[in-house]
Amino acid sequence: MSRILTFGAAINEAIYIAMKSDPSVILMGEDVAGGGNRDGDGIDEMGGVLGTTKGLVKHFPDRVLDTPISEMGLMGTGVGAAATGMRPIVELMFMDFLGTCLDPLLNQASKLRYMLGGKARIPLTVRTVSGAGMQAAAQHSQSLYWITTGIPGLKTVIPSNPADAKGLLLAAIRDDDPVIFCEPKLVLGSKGEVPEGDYEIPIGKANLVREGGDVTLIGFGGTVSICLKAAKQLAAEDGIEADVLDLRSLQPLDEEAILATLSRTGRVVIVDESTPRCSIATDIAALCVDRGFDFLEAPVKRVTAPHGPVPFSRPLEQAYIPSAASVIAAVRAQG
Amino acid sequence: MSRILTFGAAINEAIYIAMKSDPSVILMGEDVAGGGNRDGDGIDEMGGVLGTTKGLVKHFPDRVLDTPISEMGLMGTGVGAAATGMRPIVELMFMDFLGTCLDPLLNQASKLRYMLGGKARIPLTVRTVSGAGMQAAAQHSQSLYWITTGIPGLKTVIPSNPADAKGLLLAAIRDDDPVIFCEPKLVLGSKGEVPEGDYEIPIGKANLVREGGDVTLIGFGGTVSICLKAAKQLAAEDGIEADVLDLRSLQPLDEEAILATLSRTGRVVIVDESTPRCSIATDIAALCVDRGFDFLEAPVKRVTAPHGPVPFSRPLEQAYIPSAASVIAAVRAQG
Amino acid sequence: MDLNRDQLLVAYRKMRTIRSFEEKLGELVAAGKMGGFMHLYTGEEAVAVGVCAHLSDDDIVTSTHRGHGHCIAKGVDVAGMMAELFGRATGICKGKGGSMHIADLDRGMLGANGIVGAGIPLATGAGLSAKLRRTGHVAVAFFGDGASNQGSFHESLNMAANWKLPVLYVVENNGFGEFTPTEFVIPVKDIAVRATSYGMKSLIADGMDFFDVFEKTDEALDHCRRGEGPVLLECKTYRFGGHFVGDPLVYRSKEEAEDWIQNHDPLDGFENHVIEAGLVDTDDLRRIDHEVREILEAAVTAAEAAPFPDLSELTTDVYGEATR
Amino acid sequence: MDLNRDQLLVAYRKMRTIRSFEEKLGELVAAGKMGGFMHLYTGEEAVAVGVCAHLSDDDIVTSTHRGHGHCIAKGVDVAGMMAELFGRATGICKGKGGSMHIADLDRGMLGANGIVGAGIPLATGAGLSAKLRRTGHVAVAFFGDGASNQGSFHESLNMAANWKLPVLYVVENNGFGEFTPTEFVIPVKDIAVRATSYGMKSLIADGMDFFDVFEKTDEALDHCRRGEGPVLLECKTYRFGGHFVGDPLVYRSKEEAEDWIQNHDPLDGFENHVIEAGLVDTDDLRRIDHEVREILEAAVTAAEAAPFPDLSELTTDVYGEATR
Ligand SMILES: Cc1ncc(C[n+]2csc(CCOP(=O)(O)OP(=O)(O)O)c2C)c(N)n1
Ligand SMILES: Cc1ncc(C[n+]2csc(CCOP(=O)(O)OP(=O)(O)O)c2C)c(N)n1
Ligand SMILES: [Mg+2]
Ligand SMILES: [Mg+2]
Repeated sequence: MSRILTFGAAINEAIYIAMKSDPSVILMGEDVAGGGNRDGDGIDEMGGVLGTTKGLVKHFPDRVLDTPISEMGLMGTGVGAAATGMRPIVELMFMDFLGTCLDPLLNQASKLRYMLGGKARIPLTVRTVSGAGMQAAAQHSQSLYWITTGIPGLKTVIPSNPADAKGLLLAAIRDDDPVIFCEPKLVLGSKGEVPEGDYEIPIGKANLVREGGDVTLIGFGGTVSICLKAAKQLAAEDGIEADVLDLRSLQPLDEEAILATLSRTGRVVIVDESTPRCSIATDIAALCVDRGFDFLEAPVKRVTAPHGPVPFSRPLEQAYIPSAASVIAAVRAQG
Repeated sequence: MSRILTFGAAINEAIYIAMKSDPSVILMGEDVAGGGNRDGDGIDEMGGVLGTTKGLVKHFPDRVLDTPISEMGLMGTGVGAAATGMRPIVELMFMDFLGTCLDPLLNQASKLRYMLGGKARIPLTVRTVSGAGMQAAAQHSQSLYWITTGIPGLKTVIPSNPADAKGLLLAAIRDDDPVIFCEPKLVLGSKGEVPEGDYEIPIGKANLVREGGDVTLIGFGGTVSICLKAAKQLAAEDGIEADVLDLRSLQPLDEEAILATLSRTGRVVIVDESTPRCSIATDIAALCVDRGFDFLEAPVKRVTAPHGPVPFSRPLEQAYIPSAASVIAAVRAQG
Repeated sequence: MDLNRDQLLVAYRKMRTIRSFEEKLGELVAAGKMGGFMHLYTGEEAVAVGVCAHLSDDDIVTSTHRGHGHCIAKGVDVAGMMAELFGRATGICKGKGGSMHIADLDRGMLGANGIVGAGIPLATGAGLSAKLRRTGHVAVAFFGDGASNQGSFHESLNMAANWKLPVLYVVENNGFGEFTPTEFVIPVKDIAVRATSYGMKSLIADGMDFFDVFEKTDEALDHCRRGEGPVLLECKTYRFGGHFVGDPLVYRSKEEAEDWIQNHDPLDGFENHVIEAGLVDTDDLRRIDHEVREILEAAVTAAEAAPFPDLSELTTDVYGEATR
Repeated sequence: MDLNRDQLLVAYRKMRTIRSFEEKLGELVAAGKMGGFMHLYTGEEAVAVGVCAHLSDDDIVTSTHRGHGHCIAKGVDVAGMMAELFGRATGICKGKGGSMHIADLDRGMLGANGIVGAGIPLATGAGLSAKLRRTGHVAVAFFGDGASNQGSFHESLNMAANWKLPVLYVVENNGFGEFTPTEFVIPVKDIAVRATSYGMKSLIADGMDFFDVFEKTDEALDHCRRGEGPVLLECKTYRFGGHFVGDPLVYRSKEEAEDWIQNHDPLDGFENHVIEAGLVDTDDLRRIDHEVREILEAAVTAAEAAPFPDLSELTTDVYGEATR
């Protein structure tokens, strides 16, 4: 049985199931309760700046913790708790704030298992909102998953719809390695069918959401729906049938799935919401021109944001974000 | 006229020239004076943990500042000073410490000019030691220039020899944008001819250090000498003559220079000391399979560190770092 | 230190401009004419205006996500601000920055900041710059109670105290960080005590009282300008509205809010004081109220009529010269 | 709280083991037999041993770049440590971690840390874990005077005080951060005062006196274990050697160092006290000195004979299961 839920509601449900089924799971972050867990007339909690975690503090008053605005301490505390018997879910309100708490991820969570010769495990999940689309401007709109993806020892996943969000988050929470879970603004408000009950979507496996055979469009998070829109239009206007691959997981990267579709189509367009340098897009292009070289029939095109900060002005922000039109243009440019 | 200097001495000379010629240049960092600038019998300064800045505090007692161990405050203070009339050189002792001070670079220095509609300029230089080779282990050996390269608004340069170090550092200090200047451990101890006097090497231009024509080896910082060693051996053992391109600058990236050598050789091997995901290596491969597609005669190979932390044990660390042997193997694998 | 009639009217005009500007924004966002994350300064006017009354264009101020009040107090043009918030090319930041990055270096306003606590080291750097260049100017960092829990607060105040920098750290303690009450996350009553960790001078002011803020700032800046080092000034204040426009305010008691709004409004307090003391006439104030309304109406009209930035602006101003 | 003879001998053995272990490393590095950045604990033995005497294997300790002493005090096997520093497969971390990451979770030692200040939030998390799981155990963060200038210090202590976590924060004030004297970068005399910012209990101990450290720790841990929250314990100590092995020590006065070494050696102080008080015999101590030397010689011999890790170890232990 499944119902229509928003992306946020699916995340809330996943956290509820995880906390219900495992007392070592805790949720920490700024305003995750949101002034809740108090008595007093007419006082209720916000449940996060976007309301995603609303209600959880009522179910688990001791395990949903509002923290000070102290990302370094918050993240480091999460790592320390993870190393000593807890399974923390740390909310980093916006991914842009990675700048205030990178060390616990870069030098602690990601390396402890290795530095201790395999004797440590860090079952930490970091939930964070990424990407542009709400006119939140340069410091609240970045897609920085390329940073967490590039750090060995971390895993990074990014769902494209509510059902995947629930399954990937449950898998992330129960993973014994630190997992960064991105919640892209482009899909955060979207609705979709979400199965009831407890299920996990394996981390590291991509999902072929459309079979075409002429060209491969690779997206993840907010760009999957852009790829699907472009695929529809390409079929209608150019008679080009596109494979659309939803990566779901950025690290580990499902190289086999990418090579499988490339081997059928010979053409790849990668659609990545982040800035272009040192990105998921260049990683995939590099894979194609190495292991996939013999399959290539056309230049590998990357549709990304420009190499610049996210602008505030609405028309500029809209132009900043990859669009179906730019994807179609890239496919046509492949000739 | 030029003399033989170590990499560190060339850097020291560049800073001296910059501070002498411009009173707005200051040097800040942990132990950059190193307990110096004091009276007292038998008290001298260390001039940095590796002695690179030794002596400067004696010449410029008010402009060489030992700071607390507070990278976030140090870096943010440097940005604030840069925005208000100074030209700070901030030393981040090891690039691994980026985790403790990313925000001032990610969200402030790199974005202020843009967010202020072009009205701000941030003439900040960050000097930092990168890479493996001293058994400094997982938290003191990372090559994180892929992170600074990927952040729009920052520039990143990485010299491969003392003469370039001096010229690139002078250019960086006088640049009106924030520049990250990497000092790779692999070459920090090396010696070379260094011209006297004041000269700059333009940021954004690569340097073709060997002309071959059969294959292109692309390196930067510590991997240039590895490429040259491999080129020599390839010429001797395989009769393959390699172009060797020293990028010098990672952002801006000299795409034209890369495409020019690719157009001659049709084959590229990129040698990057950093970990493989979202790296300079994948960026260059992506460029080759896009704009350089028609020139490609073989898979683009990447020789990088593995996707893992830097190990302490000497033999493991040596195996972690790209070697001439692995470069030669990659060239031969291209067939 | 007494203020003459003109100075009092300037102060009132600024507080009124902030109040009306923020109320106007509330309407515009509600009407769907404006987007983005909008944090209003309503209720805290006396802090920004009381502090900035002591500053010149050459004194540097760093601000927060709640930065409109600091801009106006520092003399930034409201028409340029309004156009910025409409995302227009005529905006003070060409429409690229928006509410959380609104700035004007010509007025010594180094910018609102979307990163809580990030403005604190920037002001510290401005103070270092002023000290090294011997300009005699000061830097002021405005930030909230929540920001005082950031590492950047600790690191910056320690450095400034250590180097005796001319920096005034103004913590606007409005009792909440987003939706979380300050006492939930700070185990001490007065944030001012945190100066002890750095051997730094500290003061506490009634942030709803322009005159108290003005005098405490005077004392603090004397200290800074005499070269005796930085000062931490805690202003106890209250946010009349929500954390952002659209905040349902479920997390705080209506009674508490009502009491502050009814009995501690900084504009009412200012008016009562100056009228009772016979320093200015009510007419003067009403005239200013009227002028401010007209200026803001004109600013809105002009902004709505102005063009959006050309799409080529997407990649300009990323670097100084034409680099990619 | 009095210590019986056995406890005293255990404490002495640990201090002596630390001293001899560090001296041995100095020789090995000088002889070129060992590499990497090596920071020795010589002179500060009383701090680690005085604190850890109160801890069980289930109490968690986080350490610093100067971590050998904390490991030994916490009961980590010196043979495994020695093999680790030789980079051998038999090392306590398989040779992958090295001096700055030496650790042993079985002994509640969460690791040395190459990032100054990074161990502080980790211990805070361990304290949160202990509190939520109601284990009754405590967490101890060892860190230096220099680390108290890191934002992680401020953020962690505030969170711990706010949640009344059972965490003991031990600041080892040895007067220097690398080569920079503490008074150059900290404008207050006692780092202990920084507890004021969090309404936290603080204590100051003579870090060269095992007995003083032992008693202050006893008082502090009582407080933690009673659920009254964290404590900041400042131990005044001195680093007999350089910041790292090979440090030319040009930046500090020889007289100052000589005075500490001659007149404040924690092992001498301990011996004088227990002998004068007739608690143990000199022979016991000399026997321990001898045993420790033999254990360390054996550890070196075994380590040098042990194999290096297989190159396949390069990419194992990066993730739990076989993922890339
Ligand atoms: C580094 C960082 N963490 C979290 C946020 C989200 N955030 C925006 S405003 C705010 C509350 C700030 O509280 P305070 O400092 O008291 O300022 P106030 O809003 O009360 O004026 C938070 C948590 C942010 N913008 N930056
Ligand atoms: C984040 C970070 N900054 C700087 C360094 C370089 N560093 C290593 S030890 C040290 C001095 C630490 O001083 P203190 O905390 O007093 O400890 P001590 O060495 O005196 O025991 C510094 C600056 C580091 N390892 N990590
Ligand atoms: Mg507040
Ligand atoms: Mg110290």
